[in-house]
Amino acid sequence: MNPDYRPYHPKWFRRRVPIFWWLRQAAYVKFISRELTCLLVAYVAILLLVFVAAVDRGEASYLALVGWLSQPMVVAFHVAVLLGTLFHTVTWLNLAPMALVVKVGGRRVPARAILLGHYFAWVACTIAVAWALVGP
Amino acid sequence: MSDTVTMEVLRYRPEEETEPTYESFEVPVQPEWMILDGLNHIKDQLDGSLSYRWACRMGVCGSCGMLVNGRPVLTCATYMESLLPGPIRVEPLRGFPVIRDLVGDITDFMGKLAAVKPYIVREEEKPVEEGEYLQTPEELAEYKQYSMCINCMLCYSACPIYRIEPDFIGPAAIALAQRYNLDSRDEGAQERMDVLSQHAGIWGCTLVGECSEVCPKDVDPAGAIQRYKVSATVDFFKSVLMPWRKE
Amino acid sequence: MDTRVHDVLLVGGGGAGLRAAIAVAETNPGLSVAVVSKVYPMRSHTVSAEGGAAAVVRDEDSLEAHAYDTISGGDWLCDQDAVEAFVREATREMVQLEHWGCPWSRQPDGRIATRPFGGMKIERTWYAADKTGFHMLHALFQTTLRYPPIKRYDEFFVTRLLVDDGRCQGVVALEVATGKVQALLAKAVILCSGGGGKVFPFTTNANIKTGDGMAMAYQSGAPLKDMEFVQYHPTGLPFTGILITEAARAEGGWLLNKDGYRYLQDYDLGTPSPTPVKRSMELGPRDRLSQAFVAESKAGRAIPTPYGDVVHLDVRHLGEAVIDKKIPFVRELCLKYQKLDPVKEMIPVRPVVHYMMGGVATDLDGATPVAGLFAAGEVACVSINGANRLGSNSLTELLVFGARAGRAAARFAGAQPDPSSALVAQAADEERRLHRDFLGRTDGTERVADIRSEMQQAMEAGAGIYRDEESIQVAATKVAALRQRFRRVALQDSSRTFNTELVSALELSNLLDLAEVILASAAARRESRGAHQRTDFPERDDEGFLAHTMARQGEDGRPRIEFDPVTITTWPPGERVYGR
Amino acid sequence: MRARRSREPILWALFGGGGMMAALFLPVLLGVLLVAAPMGWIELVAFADLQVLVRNPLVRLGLFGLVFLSFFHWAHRFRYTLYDGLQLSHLNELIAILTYGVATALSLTAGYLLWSIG
Ligand SMILES: Cc1cc2nc3c(=O)[nH]c(=O)nc-3n(C[C@H](O)[C@H](O)[C@H](O)COP(=O)(O)OP(=O)(O)OC[C@H]3O[C@@H](n4cnc5c(N)ncnc54)[C@H](O)[C@@H]3O)c2cc1C
Ligand code: SF4
Ligand code: F3S
Ligand code: FES
Repeated sequence: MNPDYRPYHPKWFRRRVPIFWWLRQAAYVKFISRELTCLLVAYVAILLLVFVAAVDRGEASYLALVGWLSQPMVVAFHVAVLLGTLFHTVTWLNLAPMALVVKVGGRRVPARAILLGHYFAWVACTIAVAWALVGP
Repeated sequence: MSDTVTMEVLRYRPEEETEPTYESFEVPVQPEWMILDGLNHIKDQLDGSLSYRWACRMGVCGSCGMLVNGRPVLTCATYMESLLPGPIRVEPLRGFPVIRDLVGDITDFMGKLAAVKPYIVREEEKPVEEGEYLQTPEELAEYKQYSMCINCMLCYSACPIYRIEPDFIGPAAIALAQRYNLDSRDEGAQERMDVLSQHAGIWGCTLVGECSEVCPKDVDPAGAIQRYKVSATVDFFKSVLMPWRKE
Repeated sequence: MDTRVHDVLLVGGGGAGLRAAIAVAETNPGLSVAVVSKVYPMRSHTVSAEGGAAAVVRDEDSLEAHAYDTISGGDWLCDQDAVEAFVREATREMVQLEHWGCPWSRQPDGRIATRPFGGMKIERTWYAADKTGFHMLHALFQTTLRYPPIKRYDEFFVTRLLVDDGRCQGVVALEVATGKVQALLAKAVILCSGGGGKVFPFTTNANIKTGDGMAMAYQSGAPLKDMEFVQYHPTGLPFTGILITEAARAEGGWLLNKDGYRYLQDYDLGTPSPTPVKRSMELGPRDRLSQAFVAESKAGRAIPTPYGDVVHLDVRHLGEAVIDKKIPFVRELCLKYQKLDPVKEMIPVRPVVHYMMGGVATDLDGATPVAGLFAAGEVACVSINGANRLGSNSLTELLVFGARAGRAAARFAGAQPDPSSALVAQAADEERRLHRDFLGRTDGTERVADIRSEMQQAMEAGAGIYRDEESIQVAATKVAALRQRFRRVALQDSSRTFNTELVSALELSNLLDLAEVILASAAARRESRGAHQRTDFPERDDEGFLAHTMARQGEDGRPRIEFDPVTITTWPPGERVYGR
Repeated sequence: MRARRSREPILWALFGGGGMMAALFLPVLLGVLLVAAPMGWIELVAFADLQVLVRNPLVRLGLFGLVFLSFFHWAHRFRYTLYDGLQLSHLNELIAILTYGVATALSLTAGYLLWSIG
């Protein structure tokens, strides 16, 4: 017998959500990883500022930074960060068409076309920036 | 192909137990059988006291949603064969208090449906004698997808946010609001905005996206929510930048 | 005993119930309305209706044509005054539903689109792709949320009507979730509880269609009318009985026997042409198509399967684009439930029990002979369907007569005194009965599922598409024996909380009543008409049987059958001609 | 009069803008400037040119936009991750103040830094 039960009075059972619910299912793990890329985004933004400041101060401080950047541990870490930001980019661009409804001549542009447009923009930005930094 | 499969069914009998348990049944498998046919076999042949909901057995009434092997599905539209060799675990939908066995309490969901004013709102109604409102097939296509929801609540069960924040108005209700917002006959978008632009409205959703993955009718509630976020934001900036604009 | 009082109470939250609820709220906003339903309203079986709903909108159409198609389709057993009221108000009701948001399919200019349906001279079936009932029900349900006076009792199973002093004044209902029995009192009760296809084993009907309302009305002294007329739909999927809508044929689908031959041409249903011709071939009426199937099957020209003989419904020539646009649900259902794609393969189909033309006898306002008791929808028989319902008339019927019953009940309730307190005692008796006969008993031996399936088999064998004196009597004997066995039914579930076995037992009891009435009515009608085909009386007999059967429960609990005249206003009985 | 609006649309717009900017630009900047070049896998433009580039007001403005939005992208996502992932919704206000506060502080610092170079 359930001591808490009284006739005609519901005794619903509620399951608790486990604190690590996001580890329970592949889709949720992917979700939480995607969300956590925000940490990398902030980190890279800070690093960029440090880089700019170093360049501004002159070649010596720039070389010092490059020295730090090329230490094996740091490189390994940054390669991992790079993969993380790529994950951010891919998940972000994949979801972008969901919210966008673009109409041309009264017809809704198919989601695939919008998706392709986004990837095209990404490639274009990447080439433009790389070109500016590396030179022709 | 094996002839039988073990179904592990969640049992909860509130008069007798404080916690749910699992009970195993050996159920024959036939090529045409859905999970629901398996449950019906249990109820008719093995244990008449098993409780669950079903009605249409054709995927349209929305009553037979359960968690099968951890995934929310319509049991009348999921072949047993696809889950062999088993065991097949059947539980009530996550996110709803369990009344008994496989039956959840959906009062909260019903309240949320009503909260978004899911009906045509107009300043002036056209008299019926004057005939129908004209609506072109393109205008119909605008909202059609969101009108296909069968209220099966699989999306609520898949959405972790709903479980964590029970106030979250949730995927199907928001899709339903969009269904009316996008209907050319409706003028109620502003009224619905008041409910939806709360934190418990659209902003609670962090785009986990599982709601759309499990939806059996391709309603794409995640898309509906994202679209709503965009229009709410555009609307917001318009009213800030152009406060004189008539609403 | 927990008692609630309302002005108007609806039993059933399907299309008819919700339409009626809105009608009450609009007629008199001061009344309190309650919708009691054993499932949440949007689970009601109206949700499954696919093809469409008929109402005159096209310029070339006329009320007269709609009435004539209906009456000839019903083999002249329709009450013509009811049909006239029906066709007159149909369009208004459908436009009203459009204003309430139903997403009807449209023509390019934005007006309502229509499609032809079986037995129609002119196309007048409005549709929302092929989920018409689904969209209608959801539009209605969502619209009721606009009306604060409409209160709902969801998942409350009504076990009996409360009649005192010759007047129906409420119901007793079991709250399924808690097991609590309640008296719900009201000045007027409208039954909108749908049909009872579950009397038969193989049906398009949902599990919840157990004829509760018909049985309860019958137990309370209201007569059941024309119960021998059970419609078989010619195209159901084998095994599941899932309906492949008539729209598949309306859009141009063909019925083929095992030789790939359009066999309907051999049954006086016209000559084949590549595109659909109204009132001809595949667009003939349902009774004739189902009967043609039986003949083909007998002649060995059907295709045998483990679930009985089938023929093929071929829509491949329509092409993927038309299928996806006009009958997407057909494709979805075939893919999901038959593992085949109708774009590439033929669909196996066989006739399946679909609809009950008969029901609680009512007048044009839904009033039954029991004061204060109204009925509308499939549970009722205002007699617009006669001996065979025309496809797509039923959804419209829900609206027209749901609204009429709602208005009439609102007017009736406004003039009544409060329900009498004597009823609470009746309700307490009912609670004791449930305990004595089901929950609390320990000496039972019979199982609900066994009795149910034996009853269904008996009905199929005895009162299927074709019947005769002997088959009916065999079935009647069997049903009587099952009734005895039901007295010894044992539940394995003694819980009060969401006891679905208790609900099934109560439903089974109602089904047994229905089975008895169907058999008794079928035995009494010694002629063949529409869906009632007696091999021992193969002709229609207007002399003897241009009349409605009326079944009332006798003192001994068994049905007594009387005949009531058919109302003929304009259209004298004629020959049913299709394809010519 | 419309009911009081939440601040969410602004925050969401910032989050969305940041997510998009980060998606488009961060991988290449990180890859080229902070990984490939220091390792000598590729050769950057001459240092003097690099300095001219970062001192260009338009570049600085663009960079500010990028980092500012990225910070708010972080703040918004992190805030939700904290209270959904760790079920801290009762600390909503506190978490919001912390995350957007940090983002604001970082943005101000970035603004000052980018303003003062050159
Ligand atoms: C597969 C299918 C397709 C169809 N397609 C078409 C079509 O294309 N066109 C057409 O015109 N018709 C069609 N029909 C017929 C039509 O759908 C039905 O006749 C109609 O929907 C019946 O509606 P209703 O409101 O009377 O009952 P239902 O929708 O069946 O509702 C009955 C209500 O009563 C409640 N109820 C029943 N018993 C009790 C009880 N004991 N206690 C409490 N509540 C109770 C139920 O919960 C439910 O809410 C179709 C039918 C089927 C089965
Ligand atoms: S949106 Fe999809 S999953 Fe959610 S209730 Fe509706 S049909 Fe079910
Ligand atoms: S799963 Fe939940 S968080 Fe949003 S996208 Fe769907 S509602
Ligand atoms: S039983 Fe209706 S959706 Fe499964």
